[in-house]
Amino acid sequence: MFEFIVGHYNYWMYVGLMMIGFYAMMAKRNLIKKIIGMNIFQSAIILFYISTSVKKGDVTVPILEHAHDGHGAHAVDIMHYANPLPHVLMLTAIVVMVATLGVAVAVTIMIYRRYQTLEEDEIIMSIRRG
Amino acid sequence: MILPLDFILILFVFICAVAAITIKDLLSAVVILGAYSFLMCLLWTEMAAIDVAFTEASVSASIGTVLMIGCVAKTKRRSKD
Amino acid sequence: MVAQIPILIVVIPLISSLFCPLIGLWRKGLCYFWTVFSLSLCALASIDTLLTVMESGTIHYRLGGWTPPFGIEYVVDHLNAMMLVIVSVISLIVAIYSKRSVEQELPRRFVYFYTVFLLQVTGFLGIVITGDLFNLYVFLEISSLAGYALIAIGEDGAPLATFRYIVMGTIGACFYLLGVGYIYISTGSLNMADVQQILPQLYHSKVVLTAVAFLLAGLAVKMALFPVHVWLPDAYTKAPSAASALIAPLMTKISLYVMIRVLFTVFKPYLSIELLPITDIMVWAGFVAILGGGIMALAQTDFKRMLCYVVVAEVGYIVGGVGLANTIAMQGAILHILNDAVMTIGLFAVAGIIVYKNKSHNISDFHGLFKKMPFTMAAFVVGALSIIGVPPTCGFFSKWYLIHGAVIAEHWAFLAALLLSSLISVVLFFRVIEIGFVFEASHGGHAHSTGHVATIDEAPLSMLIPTIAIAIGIILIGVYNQTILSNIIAFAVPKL
Amino acid sequence: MIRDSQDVIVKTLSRLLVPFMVIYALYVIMHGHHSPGGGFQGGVILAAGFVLLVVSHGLEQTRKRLSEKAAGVLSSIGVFIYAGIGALCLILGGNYLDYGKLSKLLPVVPAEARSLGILGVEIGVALAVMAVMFTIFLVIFTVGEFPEDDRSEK
Amino acid sequence: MKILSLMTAVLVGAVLIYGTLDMPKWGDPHSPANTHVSPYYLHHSLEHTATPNVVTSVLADYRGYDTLGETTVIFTAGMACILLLRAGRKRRGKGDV
Repeated sequence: MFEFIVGHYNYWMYVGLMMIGFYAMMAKRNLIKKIIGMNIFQSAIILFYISTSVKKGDVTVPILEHAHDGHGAHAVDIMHYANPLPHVLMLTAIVVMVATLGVAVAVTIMIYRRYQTLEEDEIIMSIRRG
Repeated sequence: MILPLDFILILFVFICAVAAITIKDLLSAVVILGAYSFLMCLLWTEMAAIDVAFTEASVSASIGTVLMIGCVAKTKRRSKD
Repeated sequence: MVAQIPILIVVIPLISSLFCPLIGLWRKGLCYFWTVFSLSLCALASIDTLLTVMESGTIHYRLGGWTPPFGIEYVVDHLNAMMLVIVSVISLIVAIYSKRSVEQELPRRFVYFYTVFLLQVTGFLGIVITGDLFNLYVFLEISSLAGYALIAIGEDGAPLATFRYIVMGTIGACFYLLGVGYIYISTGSLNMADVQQILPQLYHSKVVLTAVAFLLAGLAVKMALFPVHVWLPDAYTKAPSAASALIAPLMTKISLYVMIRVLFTVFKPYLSIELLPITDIMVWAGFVAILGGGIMALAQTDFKRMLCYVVVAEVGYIVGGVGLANTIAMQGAILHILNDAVMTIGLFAVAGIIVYKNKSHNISDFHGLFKKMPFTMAAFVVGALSIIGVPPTCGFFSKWYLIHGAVIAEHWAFLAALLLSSLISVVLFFRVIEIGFVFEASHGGHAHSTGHVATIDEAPLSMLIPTIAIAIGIILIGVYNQTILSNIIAFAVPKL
Repeated sequence: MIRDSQDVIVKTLSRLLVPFMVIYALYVIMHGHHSPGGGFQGGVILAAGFVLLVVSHGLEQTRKRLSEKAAGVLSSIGVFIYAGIGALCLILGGNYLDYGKLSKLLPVVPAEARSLGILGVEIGVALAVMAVMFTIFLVIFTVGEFPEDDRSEK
Repeated sequence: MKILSLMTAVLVGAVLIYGTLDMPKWGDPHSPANTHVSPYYLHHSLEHTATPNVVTSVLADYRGYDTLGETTVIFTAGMACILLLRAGRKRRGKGDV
């Protein structure tokens, strides 16, 4: 049981982090708060992916050593390097995150210039009033 | 990967995440979000994902924070929740 | 060189979108012709791909020359190829149609509108053609970001609708990403065919169960299935007419395509039919969506908003049809993807023309439109009849197969929903037709007293010809549905 | 919104810092094969250099070095370098993005050609990312500097 | 509203945690994710691409098409921002773009 918890507690941490972001995205009225929640949510997912690439033991970054001599004559001990594939995927996801952030910020500024407020309920009120 | 360090970093990440969504001053919230990104980046360095950590440090913690600060500067600093 | 044609489908709109702002620096007007030119090349390439697939079966294309589980692979089978043709041809038609409308609604944003338009099409085609789970996510994000931008420049209130769309869309995309992550952690692969090979031993694992749930939940948000459709009506109503004519028919259909792909290619069909009650849930979700969308549509006074709820109801048709899980219903569902894309674009094109001439999309402003723009309204009537499901039009046939499938599956509630939905559509569209036609006839005297009425006349040819072409297409697809069915869709249906 | 800083210390320090940032960014781009880094990181650091320039020396000074129009052109060119290298492989008879076929043009073995292809791609990515990040920054920070946009006229 | 959101968030979290119960242990070097595809990259990166940094070689070569998509995402974001906030604007004196 203890073994199980040690092996899985960190997944639960990430899920908790994700849910903080998810809650902020849905419950907060302020648009910038929603964007902050979005950011937290996405980076927690990235953390989850990265944690799949971890190998316990004597592990280093996935940059091969002894690269200077010859053309890959060395047999690479894969247990010695972290799994590179999730890293690659998450590089993409980080960039997607920042791109979404840029567009969301631009839309937020458009909304503010039209309604002079960032609270969602006030915006809806001012739309109702015409 | 060192377990106590991992624990401490995750604790800080949690504190930053909760603080970022509860603080009413938006500029502080955004800066705390920058701190959150930076702690995330430390966490990834510690998990041997050095490229991801570098990207997060340069993309999310710097440019992302700058964009958010721009957004707050162009709009309002106070929020109701 | 012939073997390289599948890649051109995505790369042509991508590269031409890069040149679009550069051309815009020189001549603004050329952007339009550039867009039409590149999209017609793209449509030719996709039609060629469809013909190749029909002749020689599934095409595999290895990007970078790497073998599949290690590199990214394109897999084009009958379903893919059909979707590619739908997407590229419809975007070509919208591109031709959009010129006058964009000039009127967004005069200063002409250049960048077409740049983002091309990127949107790139995203759609990339989603459809790929055989890799993560690559699909990347292109999903391209199309979402471009869609946010195209919607946000619409009329008053569009930015708020877009913001909600961004929040919902990000939730949907992130759920999809989470689902892919759960699949990755339990299989270690991202290639769809490879995952299908590995997964069957793991079907009882909780990880895979959660992965299915999250993939489908994310896609349900993207396709606007009834309870989570809330972002759709606002966003598509407020968008500029050219943008809504592009996004409304395609975005939901592509998410539906991805759903079929996930259910029957990534997972084996028996998972969702026998092991888990996914298909039963889908039929009921479709039932709720058809009725919910129909009833909400009845309550609208805004033409575009009404069409949006019709789209929500049509999503229910397809989800329910896939959920019935027999060959006939599945054929009906896939045929309905084609038909619905064509019908929706026809109706949104008519709405765009009316906005262009009438400056309003409120139904009560439609008085006497039949007399003023007879061709447009003829196209509208064809589209409306198709949505209702009247025989010579294509909507009848797919609905027929769906009903047939429901009878085979003995799912009477869904059958009742299908029939009721036709009835609701009759009420919906005859209300519009009545205002546009009958009202004018009873007040015949008004037609002679020309005044402000004279300003509204038939639409310009660049808008009218695509609209008429779509109306003719609706009837042609209806007449030749047997050919399409036996040559393409019969092979596209997943082996159950 | 953005005024140039009147502080001598800020101006001098940033004048000293910016060249080093650019050099470091180029190092990150070029040395991505052997150390962490690559196009994205380097491109963002380049953009950060321009952001620092805007903050310390003001918009007009920065526009002289990289105008908005040039940034737009650069972003197109950056993505085009990437897609173009892919298309070049297509023309040389390989599949799309098959850099090994570049060995027909370059006097190296296919493995080295792939390495060089990666370098070319990274440069394209860096240009695109730099230009786009700078553009987004400028767009957001200069809202409202010009006369009203067409939305508020209605 | 807040209670509803909290309940949704907790529900989603519960489903996610339910999914993690069957996952391989954290840091297990023999989990499928670490043994199926990724060893190929570590073994062959030097031989195929002459690039010691495996992340770079996978990013730009093995999965280069993803990176092309990613660059396109960035480009789309830039064009979207220009379309939203810049393009509709009147330039002082000059003609508009």
